[in-house]
Amino acid sequence: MYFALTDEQRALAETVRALLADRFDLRAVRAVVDDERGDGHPADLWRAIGEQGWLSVCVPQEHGGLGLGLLDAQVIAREFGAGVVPGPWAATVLAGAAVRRDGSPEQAAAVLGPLGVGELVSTVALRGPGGGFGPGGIAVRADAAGRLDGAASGVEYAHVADVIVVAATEPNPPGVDAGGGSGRGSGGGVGLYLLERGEAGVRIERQAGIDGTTRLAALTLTGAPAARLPGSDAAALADLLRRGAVLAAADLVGVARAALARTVAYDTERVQFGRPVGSFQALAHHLADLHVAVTMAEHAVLYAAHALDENRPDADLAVAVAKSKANQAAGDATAAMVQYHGGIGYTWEHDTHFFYKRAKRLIAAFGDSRQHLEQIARLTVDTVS
Amino acid sequence: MYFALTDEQRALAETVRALLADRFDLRAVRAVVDDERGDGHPADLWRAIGEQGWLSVCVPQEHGGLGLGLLDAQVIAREFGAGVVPGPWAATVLAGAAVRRDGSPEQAAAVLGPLGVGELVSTVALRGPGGGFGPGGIAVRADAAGRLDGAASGVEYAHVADVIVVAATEPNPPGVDAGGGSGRGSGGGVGLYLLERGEAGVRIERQAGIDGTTRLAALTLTGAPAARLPGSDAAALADLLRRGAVLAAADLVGVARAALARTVAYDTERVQFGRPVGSFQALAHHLADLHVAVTMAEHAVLYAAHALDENRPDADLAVAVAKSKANQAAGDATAAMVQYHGGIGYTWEHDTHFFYKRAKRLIAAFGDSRQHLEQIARLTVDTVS
Amino acid sequence: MDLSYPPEAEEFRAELCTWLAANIPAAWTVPGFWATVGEDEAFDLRRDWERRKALAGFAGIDWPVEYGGRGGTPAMRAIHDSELVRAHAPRSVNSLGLVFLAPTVMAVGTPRQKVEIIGPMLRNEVIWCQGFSEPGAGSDLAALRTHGVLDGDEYVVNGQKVWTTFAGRGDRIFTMVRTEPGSSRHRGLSLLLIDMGVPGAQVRPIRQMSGVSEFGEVFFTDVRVPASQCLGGIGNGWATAMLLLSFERGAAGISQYTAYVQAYDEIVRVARALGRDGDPVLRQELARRRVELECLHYQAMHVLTEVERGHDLGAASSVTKLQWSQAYQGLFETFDELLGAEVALLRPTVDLDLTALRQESFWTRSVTIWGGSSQVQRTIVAERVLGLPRGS
Amino acid sequence: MDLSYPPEAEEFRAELCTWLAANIPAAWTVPGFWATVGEDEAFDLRRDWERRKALAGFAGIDWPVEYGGRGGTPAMRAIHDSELVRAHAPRSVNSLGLVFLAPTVMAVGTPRQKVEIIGPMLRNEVIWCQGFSEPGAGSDLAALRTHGVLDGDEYVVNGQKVWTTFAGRGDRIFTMVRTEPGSSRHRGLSLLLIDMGVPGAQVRPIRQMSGVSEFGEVFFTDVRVPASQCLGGIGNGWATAMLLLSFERGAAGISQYTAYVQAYDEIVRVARALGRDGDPVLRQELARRRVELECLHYQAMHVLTEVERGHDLGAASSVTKLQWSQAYQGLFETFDELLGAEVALLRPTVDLDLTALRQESFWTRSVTIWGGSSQVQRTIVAERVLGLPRGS
Repeated sequence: MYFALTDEQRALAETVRALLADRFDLRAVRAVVDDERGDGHPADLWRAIGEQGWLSVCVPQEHGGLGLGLLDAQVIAREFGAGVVPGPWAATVLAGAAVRRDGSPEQAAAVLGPLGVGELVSTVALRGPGGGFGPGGIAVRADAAGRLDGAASGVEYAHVADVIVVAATEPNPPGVDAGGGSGRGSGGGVGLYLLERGEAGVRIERQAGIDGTTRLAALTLTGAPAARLPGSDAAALADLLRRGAVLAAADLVGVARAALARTVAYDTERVQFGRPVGSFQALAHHLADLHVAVTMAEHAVLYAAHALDENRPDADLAVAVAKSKANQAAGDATAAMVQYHGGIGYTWEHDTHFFYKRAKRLIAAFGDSRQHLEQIARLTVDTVS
Repeated sequence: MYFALTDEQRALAETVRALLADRFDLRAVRAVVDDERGDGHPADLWRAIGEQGWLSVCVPQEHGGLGLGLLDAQVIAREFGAGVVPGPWAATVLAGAAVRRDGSPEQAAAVLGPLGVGELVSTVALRGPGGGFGPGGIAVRADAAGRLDGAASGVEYAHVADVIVVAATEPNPPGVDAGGGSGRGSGGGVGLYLLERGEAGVRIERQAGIDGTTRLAALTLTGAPAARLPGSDAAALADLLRRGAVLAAADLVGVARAALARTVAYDTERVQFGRPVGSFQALAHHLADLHVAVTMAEHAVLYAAHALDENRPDADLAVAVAKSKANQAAGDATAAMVQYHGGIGYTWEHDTHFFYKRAKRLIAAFGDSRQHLEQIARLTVDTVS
Repeated sequence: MDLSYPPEAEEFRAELCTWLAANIPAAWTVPGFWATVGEDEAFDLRRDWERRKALAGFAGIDWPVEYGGRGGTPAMRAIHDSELVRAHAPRSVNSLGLVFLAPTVMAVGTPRQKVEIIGPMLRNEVIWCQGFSEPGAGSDLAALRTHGVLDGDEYVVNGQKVWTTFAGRGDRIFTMVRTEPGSSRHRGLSLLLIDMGVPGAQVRPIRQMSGVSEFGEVFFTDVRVPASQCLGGIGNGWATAMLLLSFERGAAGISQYTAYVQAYDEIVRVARALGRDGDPVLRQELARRRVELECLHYQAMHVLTEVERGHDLGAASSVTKLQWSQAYQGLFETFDELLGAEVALLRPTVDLDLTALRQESFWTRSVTIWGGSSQVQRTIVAERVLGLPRGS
Repeated sequence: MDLSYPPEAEEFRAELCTWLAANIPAAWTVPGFWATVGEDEAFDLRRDWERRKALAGFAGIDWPVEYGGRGGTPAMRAIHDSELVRAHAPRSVNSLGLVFLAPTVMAVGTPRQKVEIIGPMLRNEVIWCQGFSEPGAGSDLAALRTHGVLDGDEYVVNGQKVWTTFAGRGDRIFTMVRTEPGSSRHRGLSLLLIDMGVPGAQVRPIRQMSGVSEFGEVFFTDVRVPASQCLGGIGNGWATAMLLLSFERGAAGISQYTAYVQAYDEIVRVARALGRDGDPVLRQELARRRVELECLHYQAMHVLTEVERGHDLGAASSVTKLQWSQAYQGLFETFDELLGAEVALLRPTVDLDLTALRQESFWTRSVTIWGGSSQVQRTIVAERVLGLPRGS
């Protein structure tokens, strides 16, 4: 029984933290956030991330990657959350996971290498305007020739992505991949497509959002040519959503822990009524409850990432638990961060709102609590005999 | 604008409180609760209640009653809640309301007078085993001759009631009352029936319950002869449920206020770590939040009772608000009462559990929060244009 | 129990509604309108409109006629506030003056102060700011450090105020200053009235997390204030401030209820546009929020009843503050939740512009902080209402 | 990350499961069985069964062999606890002795104490009670007033203990006594071992709100205790007690998880019987509770990992206590809610006997009080984990 990060994983976390402290602290984040017309994708940070190999964390070694698992990726995601780091890292990792799992050898060779070294920015476009995460929320159709029509909304960094993995419904579900015979899932009329930003029929428009640390864009596709990932099907989409949920949960857990730690630090110093605010019991007990919640969310993300890596039978449950617990912990911790900073916590010039808004966005990303809790009910209520 | 009890109503509350303090304090309640085989209906208390006219509070003056409204009745209900008073007072008031509203002049004359002076114990049987409050939860059928078949569950004090108002579904909805022409509602295959306990085909069995202050029984009816209340229909049932909800909410509000006051008193005295427990801020702030919640619930019950008395257009909304708010306030206040009494709060010999258990029962009586909140959604979400 | 208003109040309501119908531009009634107007333009529109309203006789509703008021009742004031919300009138730009300063001047001002302050305020010729909070003295007002030193018949004031609403747009400020050197806590304070345009008074706007800049910081550097510009007596500032704050007695509850129900309906429309108003789980959440709004209405009627009878409200305003701030904040938590993934976007679909609701959602995070944080209010309720022993 | 157990632990599991399958009567596995047995009979059944389990070699799993233990690992102990729950074995009647007293005796007991105490406890020949809490000294243990005065080589003990589990059935009690006259707070205390049968020791059962009487009060009136019956040294009681309490390190989490998931499943069956398992709102509530149970599982694995590596858990046991007590209590709040109007009845329908679940529901109200209330645990987390400044 070893339920903890390895020494290597802890060292990785330390490295990420140190790099961010050194080269992309909250002042740098603020510069990105305040530059509202900018693309929100700081090139120097991206280079540094590429050099560190963090883009290739889940890229197989035969494509030059680190060949590690989601457990390792969540270490990075958590630190990026704690640093409210801008940029398409998570989007790129997810796109890579789809290509790795469902792409042809040629597609994998063409995408994974450049992606891993930072040459290709990528992202995933999985839902339409107003749609949820899942097959029902897709608003892009593919025709038999692989041309895509429709729209996707809230796509992270589509405006700077070279390659976009697009989920599309398919009129005639293609047979399970003839060559590979992966035998995954039952098809079901959903496929993943590799789309290049520069192709004809691709319109990308920036969308105004609440979280300045992460930029979003809408895709409008009119007969845009794209390459199907041959292994993809409904199960592939589900897998991508699971991974997305775990990375979002990890980011949230990082946000939550940082929000809590910064609040503790601030209220240890801040004096009201002649005492440090942190010595008032009502506040202290609330922060203690938040510590418990954040700790549980940290565990849950660890377990979910491991369960996916190891294909454990309770992986679906673990992912839903991790995302809903991370949602709750981060929502509560960032709201408390605003409240317990007093007036300053509500200002633009203080960093508090980066955490609060990033949490708001991520809580709904890759499934909100409503959706994950119903999933838990399906797995634990409907299965009781 | 006068949103408050009148001086008379305040005096009534004071009278009820004084009588309970003098003649039926918590020691008397304990004796009833501990006598598990007893009928839970202390005769001396019943006599005193009858003498005070509290059974006739809503009985019209022409039948010898006080002819007051639900607003006055809730004054009494609240004090009975605060004193966790046993007995079929609320059940009798509700049965009287049904007879008054929907009974023939002869039925009214036969029932209301004796009921008002305490000669007739009555109750209402509105739902079947496992059923909810509403037409769908009824498990008694009436035939055209007024014979009743089926079952009712959780009926307050059926085992001592002389007269029981039973809700029954009707195979062929009778036309709207020919003589009275009340024009209420649309019928809909539900009627209220006056049943006497001693009739053939009536079986009454005590049901073991959690709240020793209020005894419940099950009714099994096999061709039991009963007299239809001629004015009754689905709207009559709805009206009875509304009144029941307001009286239950008032009782809950009394329970909640008493739970809070007793906890404040206890923790002002109790010392831990060298200080009164009530001076610890986490506890004090929680109790302050409970004070706000209980105050809101008190207001809400006042408004709902008045809205029913005055037939205000938002009466349905007001009732649902009052019951759900009272549920929340009483649930939270009695749970806090247990917690903040420390170990003693969990013992049988302390009075805490009377309040906790009575709240548990009443929270689900006449509609739980689930049901009332959906009603609020129907009235405030579905009506927005 | 009698929830009706007297005939003269209803006549007043009819008169006001007629005027409002004729004087509120149709554009203003479109949800989200004010988020489409620049902050400067919005301020000017609001200032001017409110001036016209005053000239039409709809200001100082419950003030004595001698002060230019209408001599009405608290009920009429509640009707006024509530009908303004219902008609989609903009919020007052002079509310800190109207709600707090004016009644204090009426109570303890000099005859000259009464003349100089009240009339111009009523006609929005002078917009008043409030300068109470300081960095390090938020909830704990008595810890303030701005000080004034007497020099001749003027105080030379130095210090910094924060969270001053409309700091950059107001004309004058009423502010707490430590005028007795070496004094501490509640002693040695004075409430001074300062022109914002005098040399040494500087303003820095504070941008809020919503992006809007209604607040500002005010810096005083050797600002000279005539000793006559003190309200309530030199050294008597704490008592004057407590009197001043006592005029916020939760009487705004009825108009707040009206406003929040408008927001509730707007949120329901968004849920419907996204096809989520039928979701049983979200319906429960919305209903739970509605319960708190209805309770706020009852509490407001309770307060109005007490005020009309001249009863001392005591700590009831803390109950009102906790109820409205938490009901309001909670409503927007449910708004955020029902948006699902759309929460991240200002315009999730072509037809849906959530900018204004989104700004309001951020704004609700502040309402449990200012005006006495929820923590401070709970302490007041625990000690003064419940009588729990004081923590050390 | 490696969530497997080593082969020898899995072999142990197999051996244990075989024994359990052969030694748990089928009747015991019916939900609600123990609520149908009288308290006396239940105690005897449990005591005897646990004795047989010990004789079969399934006791003291992670104790050294020299003390009669099995010399196993913490993982084996967790497997043991968890498989017992899974097999519907009754809870131990000697857990306060086994969990707290025995490891303390191993650590600081005299050679004679080790021999006299550990073996008989392991075989359930002696059932141990704990006497820590007193009226007025619940969460604040150091406020205790029971005192012992030295008379020759015996202490004459007077005082009262409360919340003593199995007070009426236990054979001996380990209890905190003030042995230094005039001492206060943490000083001058000793941990004494007292026979429950000696003259002057009296027990009064405490009936719980659920109707069950597992607790009791213990009164000492001039009870004579040999000075040799002190554990950890006279005057050293506080340190001994802290050592003793440190053995509850949240290692029970895995078996608690197993037990609470059993309860969850049972609750789901009730919801289904009432036709409410399809209600979307209740499903969300159940799922929310399940999240907390799963998190308890992770926390238990985390604690086991730390324990196996010999790390100091520090205040992590407070985190575990808060998590399990609130998850458990919350699960039964949802149980009560989903019952709707049936919550008032022990047998709402002919087929549905809720007596046992109902008793468990009441029981969960106590778990946030005993063993350090949630309030005490939060203070520990705030000060020792988060490092917040101490309140005064």
